Amino acid sequence: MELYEGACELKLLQTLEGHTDRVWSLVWNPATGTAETPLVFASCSGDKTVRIWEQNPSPSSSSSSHSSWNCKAVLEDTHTRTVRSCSWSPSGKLLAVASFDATTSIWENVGGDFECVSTLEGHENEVKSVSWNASGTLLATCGRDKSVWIWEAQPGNEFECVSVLQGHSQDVKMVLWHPTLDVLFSCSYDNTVKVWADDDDDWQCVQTLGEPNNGHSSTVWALSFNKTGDKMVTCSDDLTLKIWEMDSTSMQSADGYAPWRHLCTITGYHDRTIFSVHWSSEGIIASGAADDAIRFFVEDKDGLVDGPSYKLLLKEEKAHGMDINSVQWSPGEKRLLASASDDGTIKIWELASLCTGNGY
Amino acid sequence: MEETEDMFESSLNLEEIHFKEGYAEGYGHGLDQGKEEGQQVGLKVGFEAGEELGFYRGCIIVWNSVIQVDPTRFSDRVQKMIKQMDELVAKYPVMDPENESIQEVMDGLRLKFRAVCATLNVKLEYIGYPKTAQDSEF
Amino acid sequence: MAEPSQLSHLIESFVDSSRSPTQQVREMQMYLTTTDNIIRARGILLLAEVLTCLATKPLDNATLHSLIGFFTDRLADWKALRGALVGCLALMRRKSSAGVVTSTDAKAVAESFLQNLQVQSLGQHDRKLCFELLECLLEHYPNTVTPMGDELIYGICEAVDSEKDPQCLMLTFHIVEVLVQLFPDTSGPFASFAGDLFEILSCYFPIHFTHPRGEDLGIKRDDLSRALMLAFSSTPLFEPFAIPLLLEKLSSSLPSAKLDSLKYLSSCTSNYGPERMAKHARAIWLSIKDALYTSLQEPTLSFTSESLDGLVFQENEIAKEALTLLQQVIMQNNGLFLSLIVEDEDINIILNAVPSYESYNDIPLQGKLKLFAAGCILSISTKTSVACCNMIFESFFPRLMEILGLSEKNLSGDHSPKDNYLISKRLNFGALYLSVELLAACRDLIAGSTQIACKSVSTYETSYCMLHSFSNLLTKAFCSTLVTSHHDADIYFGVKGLQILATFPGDVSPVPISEFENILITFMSIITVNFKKTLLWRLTLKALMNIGSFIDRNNESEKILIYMRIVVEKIVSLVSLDDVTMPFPLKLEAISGIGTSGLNYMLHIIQGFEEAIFANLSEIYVHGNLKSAKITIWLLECYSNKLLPWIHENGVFEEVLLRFPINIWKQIESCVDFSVPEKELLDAMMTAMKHAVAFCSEESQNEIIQKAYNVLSSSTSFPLKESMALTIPFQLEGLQLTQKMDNLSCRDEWILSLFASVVIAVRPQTHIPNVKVILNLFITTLLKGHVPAAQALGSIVNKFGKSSTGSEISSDCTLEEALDIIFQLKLWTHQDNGALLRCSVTGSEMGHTDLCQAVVNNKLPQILAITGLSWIGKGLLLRGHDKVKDVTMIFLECLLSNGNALPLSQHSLENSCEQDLHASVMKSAADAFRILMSDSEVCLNRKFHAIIRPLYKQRFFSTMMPILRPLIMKSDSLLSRSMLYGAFAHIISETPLVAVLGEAKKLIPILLDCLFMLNKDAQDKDILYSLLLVLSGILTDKDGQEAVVDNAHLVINCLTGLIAYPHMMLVRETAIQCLVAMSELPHARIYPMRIQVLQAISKALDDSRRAVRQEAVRCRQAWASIASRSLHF
Amino acid sequence: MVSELINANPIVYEKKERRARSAPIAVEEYAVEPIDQQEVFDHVRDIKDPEHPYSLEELKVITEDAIEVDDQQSYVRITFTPTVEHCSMATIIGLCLRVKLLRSLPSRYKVDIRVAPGSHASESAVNKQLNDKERVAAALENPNLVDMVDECLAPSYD
Repeated sequence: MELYEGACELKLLQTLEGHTDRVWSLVWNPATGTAETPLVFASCSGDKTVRIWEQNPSPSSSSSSHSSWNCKAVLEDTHTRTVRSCSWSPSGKLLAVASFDATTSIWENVGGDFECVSTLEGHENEVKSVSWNASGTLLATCGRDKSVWIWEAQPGNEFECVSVLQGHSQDVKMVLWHPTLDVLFSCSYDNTVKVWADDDDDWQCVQTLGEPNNGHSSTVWALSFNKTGDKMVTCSDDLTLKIWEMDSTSMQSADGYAPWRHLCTITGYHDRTIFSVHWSSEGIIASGAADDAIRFFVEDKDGLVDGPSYKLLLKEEKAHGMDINSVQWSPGEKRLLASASDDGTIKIWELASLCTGNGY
Repeated sequence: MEETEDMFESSLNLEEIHFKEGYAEGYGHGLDQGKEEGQQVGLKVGFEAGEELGFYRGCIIVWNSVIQVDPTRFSDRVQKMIKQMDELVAKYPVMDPENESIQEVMDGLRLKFRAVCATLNVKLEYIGYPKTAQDSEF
Repeated sequence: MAEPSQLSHLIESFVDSSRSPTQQVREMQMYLTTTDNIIRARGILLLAEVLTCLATKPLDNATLHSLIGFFTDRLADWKALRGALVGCLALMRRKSSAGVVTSTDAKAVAESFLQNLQVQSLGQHDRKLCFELLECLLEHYPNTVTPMGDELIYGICEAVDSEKDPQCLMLTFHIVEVLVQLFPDTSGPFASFAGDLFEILSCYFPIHFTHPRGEDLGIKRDDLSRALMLAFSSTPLFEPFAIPLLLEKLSSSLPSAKLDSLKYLSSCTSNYGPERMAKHARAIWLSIKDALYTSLQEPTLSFTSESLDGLVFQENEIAKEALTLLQQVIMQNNGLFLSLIVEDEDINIILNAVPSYESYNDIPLQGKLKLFAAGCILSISTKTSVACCNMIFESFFPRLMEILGLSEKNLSGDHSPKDNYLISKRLNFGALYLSVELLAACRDLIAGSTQIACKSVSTYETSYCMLHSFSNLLTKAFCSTLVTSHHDADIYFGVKGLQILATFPGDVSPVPISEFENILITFMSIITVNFKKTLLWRLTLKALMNIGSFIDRNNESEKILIYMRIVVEKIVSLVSLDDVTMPFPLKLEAISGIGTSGLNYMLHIIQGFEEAIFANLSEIYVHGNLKSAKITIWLLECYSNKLLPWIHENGVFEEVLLRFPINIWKQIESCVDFSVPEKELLDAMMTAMKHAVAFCSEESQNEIIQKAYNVLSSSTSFPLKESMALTIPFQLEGLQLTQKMDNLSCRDEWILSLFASVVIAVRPQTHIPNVKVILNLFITTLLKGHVPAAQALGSIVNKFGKSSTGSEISSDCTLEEALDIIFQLKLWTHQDNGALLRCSVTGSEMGHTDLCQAVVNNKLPQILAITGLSWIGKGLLLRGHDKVKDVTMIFLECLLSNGNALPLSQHSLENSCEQDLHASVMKSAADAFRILMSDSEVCLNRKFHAIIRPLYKQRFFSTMMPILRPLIMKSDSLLSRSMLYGAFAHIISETPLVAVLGEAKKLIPILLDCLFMLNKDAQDKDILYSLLLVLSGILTDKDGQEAVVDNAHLVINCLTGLIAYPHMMLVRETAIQCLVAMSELPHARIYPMRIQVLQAISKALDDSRRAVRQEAVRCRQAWASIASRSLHF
Repeated sequence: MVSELINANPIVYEKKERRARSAPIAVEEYAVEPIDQQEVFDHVRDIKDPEHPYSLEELKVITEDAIEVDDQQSYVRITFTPTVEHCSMATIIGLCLRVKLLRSLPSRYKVDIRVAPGSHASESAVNKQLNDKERVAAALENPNLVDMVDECLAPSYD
């Protein structure tokens, strides 16, 4: 059943404190949230640490609103500067951590506690984002040195540099692998999103989504794919969200790469930089911005007359005391959202629909 | 008639003559100076390029000799990258400074070199390497 | 041989030994003659030192001769020079009584000195000795050395040349000074050397003192400068060299050089004499002018009443010196200089420029400066002498009058048409200013000359005649400006002009009495009418005051009479009821101003004042006219704050001081239906009474208090029979009393309050009649909540039985008895209504319900009793009496008494109100400590002759703390705990910081708890603040910080808590400042707290008040610097 | 670091003397004094220029009316004017401004900092960089920069 405006509310379940500086980003462990494994996510901060948070399984009732969260582990004394982002391997066993100290560390979950099993060096300075591909064989990093690096996991936590991609003209803010294909997306201070694909071990920029093709007019901070991976949303300093669509029809013969085209632009909602956007498995786009607000968008099925459009589902003013740096939907069936902010806190929200049953 | 013109010509064109002389003089002087400076610059740039190129060449030779001793020591990918570097070095138009491919080749080399180092986890760095990040930048 | 250290001992032994120096010499023979330089040097020095010590021991000529002979030729022995010099000095300086060196020997010394010593090649100390020796020779043996003539002078020149050391320089300058006096004649040997010698001196001018501050030579730049100046001006022979040099330096840009040059020039002028100076006259004049112009910046012309009698350029050194020099030179050669001035172009230019600018603001800055410079020059030269005065007047006065439009022809015949013309015309500022300057100068001259009793300025002097002829017009002119002009400058000088005209000394005043009257009249009309023009009004008042004090000083009886008639009378009449046009405060300002400008006036005014007060009073209680109440209050305040103190300072006028209180009493006595409800008025009256009484002598006080007592006993409802003096019957009386007291009539209250005031203000020696009764009266009344009674009690016990000599004076009751009475009352109160003694004796165990009821009903008197008791306690505390302990104990018991113990659970309503009452009792007990510790304005202070033992606060503090601390620790009831904290807070916040610092380590934890507790209730904000100030005092002190270190975390917790204190901005601000102070503690200690602090501060950054935010920013900076570089939190 | 001065001899302007605030006593205890233009100006006026011994105020890099404050919206915008067009110090100055305000303003505030339109060669680039909080954050972990900034923010001599 469809979600429609006013049909749902955002409930704050808990505010997590612990970081002593702004929280840059958080990421859910994809392998959790099932019946036997409680939800887990990692958050990283300007205090140079990563914190692992776990949901207390609440025996009383299934509703997560009663269950509380606490900090399982603190990953510290490895990075000497801000930890900017991290990424779980699909298995949920490994956590890759990118730091301003120019290194990327790999942590392995050994029976609950985490140990640093490898450190990737190569970037000249701040590493700003890291991402595992769907199969967990490839790891991508990017940073201020304008380069994107692709690493291949070797047995024994060895990592081999597959390729160093130069193409962006400014520092690269985020890298993200396509949910199914081995195609890498990077977005940058140079206002573009670049798409990288390889033909046998030789990685090339196969597409650049910039202003000419309805791209963003300022720094692109983040991007996210819908469940199936045929749509992508990007957010930017230009205060807009843009929806992109994989154009399977004009499939480029050779490497079976399908180009992306601009579908629509969600504009006029945010009045400061949008730092984070995340597309839920059920199609709700959450965005977090420097205006301290969290917003939710869903596709507007009625307005198909002139192409697909997206409408504001819900808006949470003053969700945090300061900028919101990251919003992430949890795995599992509950509509849980975690948000991280400059105010040093992480908040766990539940998007509850007022009407009976939940979408899909 | 002509004679009269003749006899005055020199005095009439006096300015022009002086201008020409001055110009020629200056031009010649500039030419020498320019050559001089150009040579200096050339020497400097050439030396730098050569030095960096040599550095990479050295690394490649060492790595290759390792591979000869133990072909399994490096992964195929690394070996491939070393090979690519080798080609790039060879490809570098040492004798043809005018060639516009110079920068491209050098960048490629640097990139590959860093990739190899990263993979081998060795902290090798060419000292003269132009760092992009100066202290007062961010 | 003796080490220098032992030398002194040796000397002692030598001196002690009665042996004659000859013997010593003989004994020391080998030391004095050995070839070992060191030993010889020490030997000789030893002998010399010995002789110095023996300065007073008589020596026969032979010995002296041989000794001086020895030292004289030792002068050649430069390895042993020190000893030789000291020796010579010792001998040369001997007093004639003990035998002195003969002139022949002195000559020998001088010769030896001149031929043997290369002074400048010696060390600083030796040089100093040399110069002392020279000085000594020149001063003690002038006749001996003078004949040496050239040789001597040359030698000295050589010796002093290029000396650098300040101490030596002082000597050399003096030497030169003395030397030149030996050769006065201008043709003598000295003349030839004058040039060289001056050259040596000249290089030191102007003194440039480069000596490092570090070593203090006890010599300042000024000393050197003065010494050099004396040397410069020591002989006219220097004139050809000195004057040009000085003039040159005068033109330098260096202020100090200018200043010195001017000073030197003055001194030289007087010493070189007129004929030598004459040729420099023009140059000097020019440079003086120059100095004046350049030194005058934008004149700080504040046209205020303060500056009315002050000069304009007071602060400008150079200008001052220049003018003194000018006066100097004019005095020396007035003909010459005056002609210079009179003919001077600049001055004439300035004068010619005057007409072109009408008002002050039109004149450009340069113009103003020149104008004022001219003003100064003219006034100085006028002041110099009568002759000058005349000359200046002749040459300038008419012109000025011309410009002012007061031309000669106006003088002839009637002015009536002219008057109008005058009034209408606006005076030219420049002319106004200059003529006022001239008038002032002339006035000063005359006044000065009359003071030295020579009537040099007689009525036929030109200046005098001019003034005389113009005085009338001038008066009119000035008066007219005052009314017409709106320019501050004009008004200022108008008033000043009139003031000057009015202050010519009577007998030789060119201003006829009639004008004097006119002036006063004009001023008075301004005072009474133009009070809206503030400046004019103030200036006028000031002028009137100056005139008043002037004629009072020179007791010009005639004018004083006029002044009395026109000014004082009028002023007094101002405060009479009818007139309401003029704002009353202004009236008071005027009246007190005039009053304080002369005794006669004051006495007169006081009289009028009192009449006014009484008139108003009766106005109130007869006609119930309440608007007079405000006026009366004003009058009373003015009376006690302005008039009384002045009277007191200027010789006590017993009768005056005495009159007021007595009259008050009389009046109250006289009218039976006296009823003035105004509380405020009563307070004012009490204050006045206290001050009046306090200033009185013992006798008058006795008189007053007797009178007061009579009124009290005769005409009140208070039954004051002797019989009551005993306690037991008093109980009954007391009970009746209490009934009566409930409806205390207004009159009785006045009488009681005023009586209390008298008691509060009297001296310890003053005898209070029938003390016991008074005590009882006060006690009972205080139980009805009459605070003055309590304060009076406090004063009584404070001053009791202390005569000026400190011995007990016989009174009908001793202190102990008095105290007994007081504390018996407690007993009595107890039986009457339970509570108090229960508190004071056996904590709280009031078993019976009915008793509790009684307690409930009688809580109020209990509170009042506590308040009263606290004033009594204060009295005791100040004089350092032990009984204060008992008092404080009672308070403490109250604080500890636990209201919950009352078994009234059945009817909870009463219980609850009982609770409140109980709480308020405890509150009052806590507040009692504030009364004990804090200084009071209304009683028990020095003004009211309280006996105050030094350091009593510290003492009380250190006795109370050991008692309080354990009590607080183990107190379990929250209520009494909080009350104890209150008491603690009051004590500690009134104790001098030094005392607290000593205890800081112990106090900090409890102090923090206290702050935490006070933090809860908004009502405690003031005490919270003062307590926080104590904490910040500790934190900003070095030792204090050490005391805090161990509790750093507690302090920070407390402070971070207070940052959010909602009720008082100052608290938040101070708390943050304290945190800044905390950031200076050892970082190891505070580092763990930094996050906590920074978080708290980041909230303070969003405080509603700016001041707090600013402190927060500072604090954040301080802590961020020790914290990590993180920008957040 | 730049070896030689970008602008060797800048024009130095008079300091605007501090307007006296009404004494806190005058204000009612619970009165609210909103953050205003002058207050923000007072925060930044004494920041020293990275390469001159003068304050930004003295160099007219900052003026009071170049500061927009909206206490309701918790918003501040500062527009500063580099001494010369190609001033490479512009970013440093901007950084100093940002840091000073981060340390002085309540956390609820949003701050925008920009160079005055037309006052700098690479205006938009500078503005973009100054308002990219990630790069600012990174900059403030760079010891050299932090020292430079603290130098400029050090309490001034007068």
